[in-house]
Amino acid sequence: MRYVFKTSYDADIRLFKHRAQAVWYGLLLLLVLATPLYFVAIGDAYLLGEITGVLILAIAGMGLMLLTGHTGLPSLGHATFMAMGCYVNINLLGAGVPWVVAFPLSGLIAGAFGTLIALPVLRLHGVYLALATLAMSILTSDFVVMAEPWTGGIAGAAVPDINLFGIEINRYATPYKFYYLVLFVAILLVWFYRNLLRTPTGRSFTAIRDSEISARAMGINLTRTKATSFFLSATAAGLAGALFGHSAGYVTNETFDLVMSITLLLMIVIGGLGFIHGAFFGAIVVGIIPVAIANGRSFLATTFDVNINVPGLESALFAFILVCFILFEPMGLYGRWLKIRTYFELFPFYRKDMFKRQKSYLKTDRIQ
Amino acid sequence: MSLLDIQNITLKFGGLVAVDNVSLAVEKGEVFALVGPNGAGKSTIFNLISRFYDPVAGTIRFDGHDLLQNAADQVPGFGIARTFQNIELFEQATVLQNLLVGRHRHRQTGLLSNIVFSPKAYREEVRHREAVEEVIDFLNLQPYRDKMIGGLPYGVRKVVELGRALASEPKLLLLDEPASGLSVEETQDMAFWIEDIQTQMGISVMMVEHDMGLVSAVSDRVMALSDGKELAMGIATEVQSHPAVIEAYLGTGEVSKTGTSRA
Amino acid sequence: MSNDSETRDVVLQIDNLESYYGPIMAIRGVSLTVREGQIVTVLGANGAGKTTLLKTVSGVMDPEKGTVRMQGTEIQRLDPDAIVRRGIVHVPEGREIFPLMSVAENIAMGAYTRTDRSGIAADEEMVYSYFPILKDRRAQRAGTLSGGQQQMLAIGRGLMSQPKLMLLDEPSLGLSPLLTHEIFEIIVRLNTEQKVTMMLVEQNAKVALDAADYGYVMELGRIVMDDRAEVLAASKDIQEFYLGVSQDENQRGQRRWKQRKTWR
Amino acid sequence: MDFLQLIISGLANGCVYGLIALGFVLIYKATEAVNFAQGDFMMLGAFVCIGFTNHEYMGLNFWLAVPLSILVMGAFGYLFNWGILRHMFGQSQTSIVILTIAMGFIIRFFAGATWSHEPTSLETPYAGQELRPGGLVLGVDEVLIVVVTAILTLVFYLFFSRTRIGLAMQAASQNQLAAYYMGIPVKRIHSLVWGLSGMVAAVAGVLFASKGAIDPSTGLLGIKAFAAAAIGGFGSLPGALLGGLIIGLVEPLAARYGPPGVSQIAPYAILLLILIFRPGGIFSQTQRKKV
Repeated sequence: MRYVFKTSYDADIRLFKHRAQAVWYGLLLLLVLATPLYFVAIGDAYLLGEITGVLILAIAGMGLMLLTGHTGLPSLGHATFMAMGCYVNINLLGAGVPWVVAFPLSGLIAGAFGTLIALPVLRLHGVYLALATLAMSILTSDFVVMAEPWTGGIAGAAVPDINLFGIEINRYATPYKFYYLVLFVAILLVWFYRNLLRTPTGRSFTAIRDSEISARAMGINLTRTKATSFFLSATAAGLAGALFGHSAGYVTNETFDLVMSITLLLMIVIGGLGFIHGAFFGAIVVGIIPVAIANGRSFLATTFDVNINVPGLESALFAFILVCFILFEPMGLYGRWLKIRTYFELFPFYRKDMFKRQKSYLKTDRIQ
Repeated sequence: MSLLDIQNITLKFGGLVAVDNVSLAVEKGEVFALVGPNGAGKSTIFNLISRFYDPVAGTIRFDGHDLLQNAADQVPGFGIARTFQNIELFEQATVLQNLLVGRHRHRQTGLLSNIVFSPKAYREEVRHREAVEEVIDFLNLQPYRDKMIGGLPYGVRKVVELGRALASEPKLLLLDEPASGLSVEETQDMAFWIEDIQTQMGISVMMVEHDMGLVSAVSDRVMALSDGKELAMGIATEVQSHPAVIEAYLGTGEVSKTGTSRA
Repeated sequence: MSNDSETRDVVLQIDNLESYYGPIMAIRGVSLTVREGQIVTVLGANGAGKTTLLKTVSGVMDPEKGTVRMQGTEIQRLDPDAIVRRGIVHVPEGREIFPLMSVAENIAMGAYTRTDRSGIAADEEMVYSYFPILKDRRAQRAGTLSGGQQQMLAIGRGLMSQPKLMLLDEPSLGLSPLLTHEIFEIIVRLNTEQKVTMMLVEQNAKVALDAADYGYVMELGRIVMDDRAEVLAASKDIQEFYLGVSQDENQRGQRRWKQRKTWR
Repeated sequence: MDFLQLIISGLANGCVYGLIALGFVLIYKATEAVNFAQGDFMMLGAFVCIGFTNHEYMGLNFWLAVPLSILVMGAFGYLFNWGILRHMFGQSQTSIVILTIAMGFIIRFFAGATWSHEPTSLETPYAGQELRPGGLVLGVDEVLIVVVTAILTLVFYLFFSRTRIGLAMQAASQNQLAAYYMGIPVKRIHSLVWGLSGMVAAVAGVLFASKGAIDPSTGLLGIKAFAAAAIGGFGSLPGALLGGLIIGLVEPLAARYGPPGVSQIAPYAILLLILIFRPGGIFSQTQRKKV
């Protein structure tokens, strides 16, 4: 067991609770920084590209986590904000704006767009908000087609390469540089996110999630705070969308569809709602399953000469795995991680039923 | 001038008159209690002050401000903090975090400095924590400081809610049934705290309470309401002995299995 | 351990019950007995585990260890609805009502397990006669009632199931002194007239001990004292900590130290 | 006349949306869960019936196949709740929503693997038959849809407002704990209502597939029905029908008279507008919390 003695206010405000924690996160940082070395050694960067993809998903996931996990506003339309970020980025780069300016700007414009979308629907709760954002997500593809001069419509648009102070970065030509770029953005956003949660802004988000009435009675302006959360969330999604564009190289009206929005929500629930870690755990699962399925299939094909080719099998298998995750780990992967950690911290006093859930009962959402 | 001045306030729900032409004033530094039968409109008056409801007639002035001109989330800014009858805490947060939200009205940093955690944000954070730790000390909440609200017993939650209101350093504290569900021992603690809040912190208190022991122990003036109307007004003993109050609210005699009164 | 006549009139027998809220042990080996026709009260400070005890009996929480027997048959770990059908009704504290249904529909739901229409109608009238305000608000959505009225509704609804054993959790919570008095009169009347056995958890120890036959005192998840209600009411500890007898009416200037509890 | 014809086919379409929405609302009203797979339930119901009655499959008599498929889908709904959802009792709605989304994928795969991905029509004895009251041409299939939808909505409306078990379902959705305290077997009631909504889905599927062709991706129609339920006000049965009709009518009218592409957008634009101006839908069921 570990006891943390707090001797100053800093102890509560600091990023890490104790030195061991800081050491662990330091090691993690070293690991992710050193990961490309392995791929350089084996001379195949394919998997590194997948890892970069996971990081991009995690960036979008953090955006959605802030809105859904910390402010309590579900959204089934985050792919729309990703699309916004992606297309703004393409157009700015096309207009000759340097990447260092275009990239943040694409996030901010997606954020502003998110706020604009959010303001009329902020009175909605739960299912209704989910539905309104769902409608938005469905309409996105139509709007992308309508805005053909900027988006390329059905034919699609190519995404220019990144030119960062003269360094050319392309997902395929320079996978390592692209990885480090995405990693940098992800780490920066994690830092911003952590800062937010330890300051008044973040607390006002969670206050709204837990009790709107109380939040108002404490002087929190619901509309402004929710709009802020929407803004930050859409900004992160927009940045992820811009990176996604660079990663895909080519985007059409079907790239940012409803399935992507749904996947994002699935991701943060599986990862663990209400934890920054959850966005990463979820992204890892969502990123790994398709790779695993594809590998499994080619393994079957090469080893046993069994060719499984049923349309829809991937998504069905994917869905089945998700069902298992939700059934067996309702608190998300981060919840499982916390249990494992507690087991070791309390050893040997851990009780088998310690995390057995007491029966729980729901009350209506219709009282708001 | 009174700190809180309510004149001829009336509220209707559909055809039902919940508050009927009530006037009252809370002076600086006093403890003012509202008593009365269930459904008399006591909590409704609190909700009117908090601007959760719009009155159909009347005025509410606080410390020189016309509250009716302001939205619910602006009310705390003037220095009014409140608790709720059925406890409205932030369940997924710790006691400390709940109290820190109480500091929201003293927030001075913006979004940007929060995100990058600027030195200014850091200094503000330390100030908030100092204020909150004082409240934790005052209410003996140290054992629960880092506990999640979800797992705390009812009595502790009541105290946390009081703490959250205090953390905002209000001029007027609205307490909705502070002693309901508390044991005799805890009610006594509550009485002492209310006394200290009044005398040491100089905060005026307005409370709704059924425990006449607590009401008479701490309040300077008591108003009895029934059916949304004023029934009696005065010091605790006067109101308690008012025949209409006894009839509508207090009742007489006691229950026992033998049917005889043991009063 | 005891002879036949002693066990025969036992309605509820709890042995060595342990319940957890996640990692926290909320009740630690509680044993108690409720006999037919009794009003048994459980006193204790907040967080002592009284509500957990009632929830474990009514099946909305599962115990980790121990047994709960209703007239001899074990009922722990049954689903709550099965326990209601065995004649135990739990009247919860606070606002466990159906907020979007009318008051009348809420009361009708109380009789869900019954099928005798005339009996139900008669009991509805009984509830309305006990709580006239509910009759006035019959068509109103229950969620729009005031806190105290919701409490009345919860109690009235509990009466509708014609239970053998009623578990009452803080019936006086948020009620005016007059209404508290009336509720306890109703409880005693139900007990004597309808022969409903009662297990009662209450902060207001004074009314609870006045109404009860037997009392248990819980502290930190354990039973620390039990005796006939009169004996408990006369005990010095109970007077000091639960009845507040040693305090006079005006607490201003009262001493601010606390006496030690003898069972600690 | 042309306009009237348009209206009538719109009504029939709207009723299909309404029927799927009815399934949503049943489940929402009794469990507060949202079944994102309701459209896939409908699709599955249609294929089950096709499997029973079409000549290339079992070739059973249509009037035997319909009740059989309704029974099969009822059992499917019941077992889905019993086998999967019951283990998530008391968990947040978000988890349940996600579970049903995932179920949708699995059902689509299963249907495609079992019955092919080709659009298939249900072979009905009344295929191609028409009624001609006063110059109008009405397909029997369309009339049947309208009649069945109206009857089902009425029946379920009465069921929820008049019967003991219907009230108990509403009670269970509003406060599970209190429902248990009343002795209401909440879990069994959940299974029951999932069974019911499976049956409604089968009816919707049969009617839909008898009017036109169906393929596994038709289940995505559920999203439009979802919009219908929200327009009417989630939790209101007449609202589900009304919402379905609104969408059903707007689509052909927008396609006929509006600029291209608008008919695709129209249902969701209406949904957004309704939610902005009346956040709980037309027959709003929401209520402000009292403190």
